[in-house]
Amino acid sequence: MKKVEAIIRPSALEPLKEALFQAEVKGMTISQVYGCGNQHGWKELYRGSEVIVNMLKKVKFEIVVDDDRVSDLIDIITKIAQTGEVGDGKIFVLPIEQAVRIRTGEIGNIAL
Amino acid sequence: MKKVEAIIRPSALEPLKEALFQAEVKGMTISQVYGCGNQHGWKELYRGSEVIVNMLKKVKFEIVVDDDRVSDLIDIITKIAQTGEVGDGKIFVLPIEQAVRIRTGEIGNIAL
Amino acid sequence: MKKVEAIIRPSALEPLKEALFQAEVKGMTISQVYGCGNQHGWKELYRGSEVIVNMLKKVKFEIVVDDDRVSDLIDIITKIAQTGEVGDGKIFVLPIEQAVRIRTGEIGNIAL
Amino acid sequence: MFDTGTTAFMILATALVVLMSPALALFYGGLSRRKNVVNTMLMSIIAMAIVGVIWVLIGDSIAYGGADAFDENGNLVNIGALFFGGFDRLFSTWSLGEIFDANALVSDDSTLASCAYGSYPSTVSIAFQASFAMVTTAIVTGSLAGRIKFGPLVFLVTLWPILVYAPMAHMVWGSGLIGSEYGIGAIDFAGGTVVHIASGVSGLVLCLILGVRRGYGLLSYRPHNVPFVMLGAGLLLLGWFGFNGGSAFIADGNAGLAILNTLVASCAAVVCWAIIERIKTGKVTLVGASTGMLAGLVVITPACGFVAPWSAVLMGFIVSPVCYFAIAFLKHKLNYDDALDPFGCHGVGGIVGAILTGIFCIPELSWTDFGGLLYTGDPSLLISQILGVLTTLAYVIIVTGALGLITKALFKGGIRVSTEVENEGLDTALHGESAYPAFGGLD
Amino acid sequence: MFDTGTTAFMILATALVVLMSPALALFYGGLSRRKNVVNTMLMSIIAMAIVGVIWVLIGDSIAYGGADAFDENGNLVNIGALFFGGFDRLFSTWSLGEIFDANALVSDDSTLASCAYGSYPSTVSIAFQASFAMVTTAIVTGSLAGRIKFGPLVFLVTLWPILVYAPMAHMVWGSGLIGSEYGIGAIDFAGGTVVHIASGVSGLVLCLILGVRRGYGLLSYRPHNVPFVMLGAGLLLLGWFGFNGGSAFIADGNAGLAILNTLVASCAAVVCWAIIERIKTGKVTLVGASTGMLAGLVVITPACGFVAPWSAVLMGFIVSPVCYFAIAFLKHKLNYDDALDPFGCHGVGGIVGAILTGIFCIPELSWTDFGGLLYTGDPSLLISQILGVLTTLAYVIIVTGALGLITKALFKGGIRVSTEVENEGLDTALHGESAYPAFGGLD
Amino acid sequence: MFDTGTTAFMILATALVVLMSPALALFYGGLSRRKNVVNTMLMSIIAMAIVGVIWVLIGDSIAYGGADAFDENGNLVNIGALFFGGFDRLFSTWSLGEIFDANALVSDDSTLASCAYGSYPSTVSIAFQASFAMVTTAIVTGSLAGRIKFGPLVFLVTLWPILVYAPMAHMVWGSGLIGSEYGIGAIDFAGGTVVHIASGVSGLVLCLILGVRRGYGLLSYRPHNVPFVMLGAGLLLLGWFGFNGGSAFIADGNAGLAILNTLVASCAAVVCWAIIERIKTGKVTLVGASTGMLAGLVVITPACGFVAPWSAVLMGFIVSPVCYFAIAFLKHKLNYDDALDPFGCHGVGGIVGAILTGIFCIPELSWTDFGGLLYTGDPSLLISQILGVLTTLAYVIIVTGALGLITKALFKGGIRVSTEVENEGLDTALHGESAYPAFGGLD
Ligand SMILES: Nc1ncnc2c1ncn2[C@@H]1O[C@H](COP(=O)(O)OP(=O)(O)O)[C@@H](O)[C@H]1O
Ligand SMILES: Nc1ncnc2c1ncn2[C@@H]1O[C@H](COP(=O)(O)OP(=O)(O)O)[C@@H](O)[C@H]1O
Ligand SMILES: Nc1ncnc2c1ncn2[C@@H]1O[C@H](COP(=O)(O)OP(=O)(O)O)[C@@H](O)[C@H]1O
Repeated sequence: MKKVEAIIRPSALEPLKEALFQAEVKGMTISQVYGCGNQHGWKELYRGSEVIVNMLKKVKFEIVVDDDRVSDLIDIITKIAQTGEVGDGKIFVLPIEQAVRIRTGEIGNIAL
Repeated sequence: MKKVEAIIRPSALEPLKEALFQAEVKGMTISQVYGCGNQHGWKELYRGSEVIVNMLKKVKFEIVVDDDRVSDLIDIITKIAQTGEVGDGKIFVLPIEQAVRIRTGEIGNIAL
Repeated sequence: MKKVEAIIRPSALEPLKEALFQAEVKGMTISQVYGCGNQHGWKELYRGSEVIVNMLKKVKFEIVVDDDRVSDLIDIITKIAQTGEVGDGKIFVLPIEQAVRIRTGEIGNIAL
Repeated sequence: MFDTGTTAFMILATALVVLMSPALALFYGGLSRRKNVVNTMLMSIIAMAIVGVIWVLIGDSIAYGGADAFDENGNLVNIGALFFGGFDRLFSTWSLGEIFDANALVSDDSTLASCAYGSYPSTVSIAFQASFAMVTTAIVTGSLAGRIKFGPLVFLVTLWPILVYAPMAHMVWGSGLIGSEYGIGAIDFAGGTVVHIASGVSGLVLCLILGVRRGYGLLSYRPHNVPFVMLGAGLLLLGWFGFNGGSAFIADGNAGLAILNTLVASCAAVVCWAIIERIKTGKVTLVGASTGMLAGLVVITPACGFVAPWSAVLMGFIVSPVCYFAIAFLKHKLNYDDALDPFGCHGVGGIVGAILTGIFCIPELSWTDFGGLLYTGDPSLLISQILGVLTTLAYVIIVTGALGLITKALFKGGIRVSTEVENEGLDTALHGESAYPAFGGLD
Repeated sequence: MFDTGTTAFMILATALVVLMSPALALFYGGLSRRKNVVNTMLMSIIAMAIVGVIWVLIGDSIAYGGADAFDENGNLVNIGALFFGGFDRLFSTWSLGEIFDANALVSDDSTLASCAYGSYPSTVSIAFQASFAMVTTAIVTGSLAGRIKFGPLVFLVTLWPILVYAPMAHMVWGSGLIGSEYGIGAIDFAGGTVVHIASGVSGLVLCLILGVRRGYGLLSYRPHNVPFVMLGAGLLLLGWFGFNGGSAFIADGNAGLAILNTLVASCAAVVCWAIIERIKTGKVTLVGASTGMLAGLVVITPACGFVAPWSAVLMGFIVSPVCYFAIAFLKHKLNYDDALDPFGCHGVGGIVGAILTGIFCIPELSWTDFGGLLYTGDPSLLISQILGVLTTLAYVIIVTGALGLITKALFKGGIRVSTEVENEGLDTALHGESAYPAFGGLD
Repeated sequence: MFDTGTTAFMILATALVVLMSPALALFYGGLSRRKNVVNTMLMSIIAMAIVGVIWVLIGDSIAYGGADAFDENGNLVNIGALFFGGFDRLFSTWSLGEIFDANALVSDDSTLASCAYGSYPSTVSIAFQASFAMVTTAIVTGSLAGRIKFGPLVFLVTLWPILVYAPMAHMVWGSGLIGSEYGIGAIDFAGGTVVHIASGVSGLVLCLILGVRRGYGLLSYRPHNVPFVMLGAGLLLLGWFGFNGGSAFIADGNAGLAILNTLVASCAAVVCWAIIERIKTGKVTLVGASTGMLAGLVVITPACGFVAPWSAVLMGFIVSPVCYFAIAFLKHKLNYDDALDPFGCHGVGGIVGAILTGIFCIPELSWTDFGGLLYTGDPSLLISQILGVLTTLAYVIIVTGALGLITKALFKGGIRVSTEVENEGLDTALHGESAYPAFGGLD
């Protein structure tokens, strides 16, 4: 099993969620993060002073899947979350050694 | 070392924290996440319209432990966080290659 | 590639971000987490009653880098985030099997 | 001499009505998405500020200046005066020559003070009327939330009070076409037509011109801060005591009746809205209760000084299902994007109120010779009320429609923000400001 | 003729008191857990709405209608009238025949207006009294937060004002058992017994019947939004000017004394609360300061028109330690779950205020022939005050207790939500609404 | 006899001004960082509470008690009375002997009531003046936000109203040095010097003594809750109707003029601030609009009863660029850390207002024989106004400076929190309380 971690723009949240449901991904965990990278921050204004905001709101998807679905997922995410502008985000793949479904105690692929 | 990641219901937060303290887990990191999975969302209402909320509030525990405590932890988490209803969550185990205690610079198991 | 996960005090957020930019780390993802560990919580007060708060606000940095930059990063983080007081936090290193830049579809080290 | 009691009353009523604009900003801000909060609130605040300046300089004159349309025999002597006032009271004076005249501003024996108001100073009257124009214009902005550019919005809220609100005020309260006994003869105690129908329908017209938000109908637009919605409604309720009570223009039994009716109509509408929600969805919501409170306040506005308290209770019960229907069904059916529901709440509620006034008006309290159908069996007032509504609709749709289309034509880049801006949120994109920068927890 | 000054005063006082219900909703909402915010606020709002309707239809009549209990010689001629008013003023009229009579509503020469109020319209009086009943009922809900089902809550807030508040108002202010000089002869300027003891003690009784929240005593119940608590307290303070000042029923020196005392008592109680916190825990909190402000307002309520400003300062200093003791120690000791502390704050503070009134009341300002112990050395008034408190306790405990038990019996599924609902939070479970849907940052 | 209209007016004006302290707490709290919200708000609330108690016990006497400085021929007979009142009205009585005298508190024929106020009760006057002292002291705390220890803060807000505010009130309004026609003869309708210059400049002086926040100039200090800032400003606007209107001390044409000017000046300043932002940064912000609203309210405060509405519009347009310059440029250039900008907004705006009063004052409305330069061509009043400002600056800088340095010397551990506390946030460190404990989402 692998964990696919995708850090994307907030505006891709809804479409990506839909696309993953379509692709019959059974479960995913989503959280809000801040990202720094090539994308430059924007300026906020406070009483005439500029404030550089260089931590940008991003959304992180964590999806644990069977090894052979990984490239699939990468394709889907890339397709949906790509705008071509700097700041589209990254996908990382991590190894997972074990998975457990708490409700039933099932372990391994069947737990996903 | 392994990282045990548990995604559980918010209502299990307090009891699980207590149970882990009991089990002499020395440290853990907790965050709020949203989960999609088998558990169906609920309907919220806004001025007579139904709004399907299919990202459910979950809590994520991250606990890095020595390899031989992993199965222990899985047991504890499963026991405490299990209600038997869909949506109890998942446990994932990931490999950790190194751990450092920032305060002292200690590395490896002793850093946990 | 490795993922360096550092859990630090909120007050180290700005300096660490600066230091990493200095060290030409190209990207990082930051999130808010709560930590329990050796550091004891503090007491909050509510209408004369004490409330023990034992989940402390921490900040998590996730930085995916080339293998040979890991020890570098550990040094920087340790230097910046160390106060010597209990609660400075931890650094964990995890293996990353793949990385993709969503914008371009580039994969591997070049995607970072 | 000024009556201190009535002067105190009108000054404080004005203060409460002035509060309604920030209260509305809060109400609307709470209803909007988190990424559009600043923009939504700022629309109300900038509308309030611009209208405040315009009103003292020119608006009050357009509404209440000029000659009468009819002579004392009811002959039409001045067609323009059916729709507009004049330009003789610019800069909050009675004539431009008085602009440096102190007496005209504060004494009770000046022409300025005595000719028009009698028991309280003209300055207070101007401020009171300004506060009405301010909040009315702010109401309109609710239909445009989440997608209009800031430049066109400023343009709209600058011209709308001059072209729509001030003429409406003249028509209804300045012995113009709608309110004059020689005209349509419709009665409107505190602004059912002038304020609520005018703003709500303008919102509808403009939102049709502007188009729906991206993903409207698919995406869920939920309020980001429900306590703000509740508090906004509560502060609006407070303001409405000034709004409806102050519209008696004297601290007496009429004002008393107005505020009692205001209170019970809003309470009744909340109760009824809760019952509807219980029946339709099984669950009572706080946004629903707050919306019901507003609907009740809207419906009683034209009637508050004319009807008995038991009628006010009834009116509160009647308005909730109608507004609920408009907001929960009609809007989706017809697929217009009245974002924060000014039309569904103010427009629809105002129409219901204007018509019910024709039924429940106690004859002795009516401004005209005609009383409510229920008391007199004579439908004259009811017909006047309906004609008043129709005239209002016609005027507002035509003028606001024209204004909206001209605005669209004038702003070459369009009056809508781009999809990217809509995605990112208008707050950071248009204003470089986020409402809660620290609530990612990274303070 | 109506006095415009007093009419203006009473109308605006009413407006401020009406604001107290949403302000209380905000205060309570801020104190509650994040997952129960909507439910907590909605309890106050629905209470306010239901009571508003009930009061104009029937409540005012029960409180202030009917015959007198005593004749002019002080002979008891009507036992029922010791506790209840009558049904002769239903629907906010003086008699059911007047329901269609305009004069009765607005003129100063109608029987309605002149017989009862003199210098301001009866409609205003009804609205003013309604606003009291509304916020009093809303106070009670604070004890029930976090665990009561919505149906039983609606049932309770519908009957409570009829069975407890209106009779209490009659007993104290309608020449009934407690207030009449021929009865107990206790004095209560603005509602120490009627409003605060009645609501606070009812809260205690009902929370005992309801039981403690899951994990109470173990889990930490912290306020989710401290700024809301502060703002709620601030708006309550504003409302209290109308509450205590308006209870003079005329804009004169009594009203002036009442508001000066209101201001300084609340200030003194804040200062004292801060000192206590500094001593007991080393740290001054904002929730503490806000709670102290409320306690000071509560304690001065029965006394505000009777005592000198220096006494008001003293009363503010006395009430804080007592309420602090009740909230921080007694509650945990006796393990009742007075969730948001209406008993600890209103109940206890009201009792302190009622008794201190018997000590500090300036004889010339007393409603009866007796003045405060301090001035006269005669304990008569003090004894009356204590008897008044005891009678209030007895009445409220019996009637609210019976009402609570009947409610429990009537609702077959129980009046408490299930453990699952308590875990999930009442907002989404009972109302399908979350207070801040976007604050996970995923707007 | 008391005039009920004016009594009603002054009581309700007082209520609105009292609300300004919590409103300011909200405004300041919204502007502060999330980890310092409780501390920031609590500073205003504790200031309000302490000052409330002090004012009725001693402050009012220092400001308005004592003998006159000049006899009727304008000869200086009492040097002390140029700066201070007396100690003859302690405890809100006219003499200590009256402390148990009921008449003195409420009747209109008592010496207490009649000698000083005429048409409304002295208790109301004391409360009204107290509410001014409260909010003025609260304003000062904005300069100290984010770094002052709570003990020294309490010490400062206890002594500042006695040593600075009350003497300033005496000098300007108690026929002292600045306001008396035999002294400088400056006019200040509602507190441009007394309230705004005094508080703003005191803030500057104290923040210089306290030093800048850690990382000031490098770190971004952004408001954590913009809607709170907007709502705070809106509630302050409401309060200002009481503040400026009530300063007429009678519900008449002067009060009317004052509130109309208040409204339009604030509106004009918002519009102008938005224009400046549009020009300088391309983007209009809500914090900017709220700041502009405040600046407009500040500038009109000394002038509101003296100038024509068109002048008020102009003054609103003039003040915004000046305050913008002070806040956005001067502060950074000179590197003082006026944290929430009381100096930039109140200090600077107050100076502009005081001077412009000397230009735009309508002669007939002036309190002295001199009118504004624009009307009379005579610079006498303008010179008086400038001298008044300079005297105020001198007095405030000297006394507040001395007070600040003494405080610094007295508190051995220093008056600043440690770097650790500044990092952690003052809320949990100093008060053991967080503003939003549940907004990590872990409710
Ligand atoms: N090395 C990295 N480790 C962790 N997160 C990263 C890394 N590089 C980028 N990210 C995340 O991806 C987001 C987008 O990256 P960015 O460099 O701005 O754009 P792009 O990928 O289009 O070049 C960043 O905001 C950050 O959250
Ligand atoms: N494949 C997955 N990858 C990541 N997170 C998952 C995955 N499957 C489930 N989860 C997380 O676990 C939570 C519970 O899963 P769900 O399928 O709803 O219930 P159950 O595990 O009881 O069948 C989800 O809300 C989600 O946060
Ligand atoms: N075993 C662990 N697994 C995951 N996170 C941990 C672990 N131990 C500590 N942490 C995180 O590191 C933070 C600091 O650890 P703590 O034990 O309090 O201090 P120190 O590292 O200085 O001894 C904790 O608050 C927690 O977020």
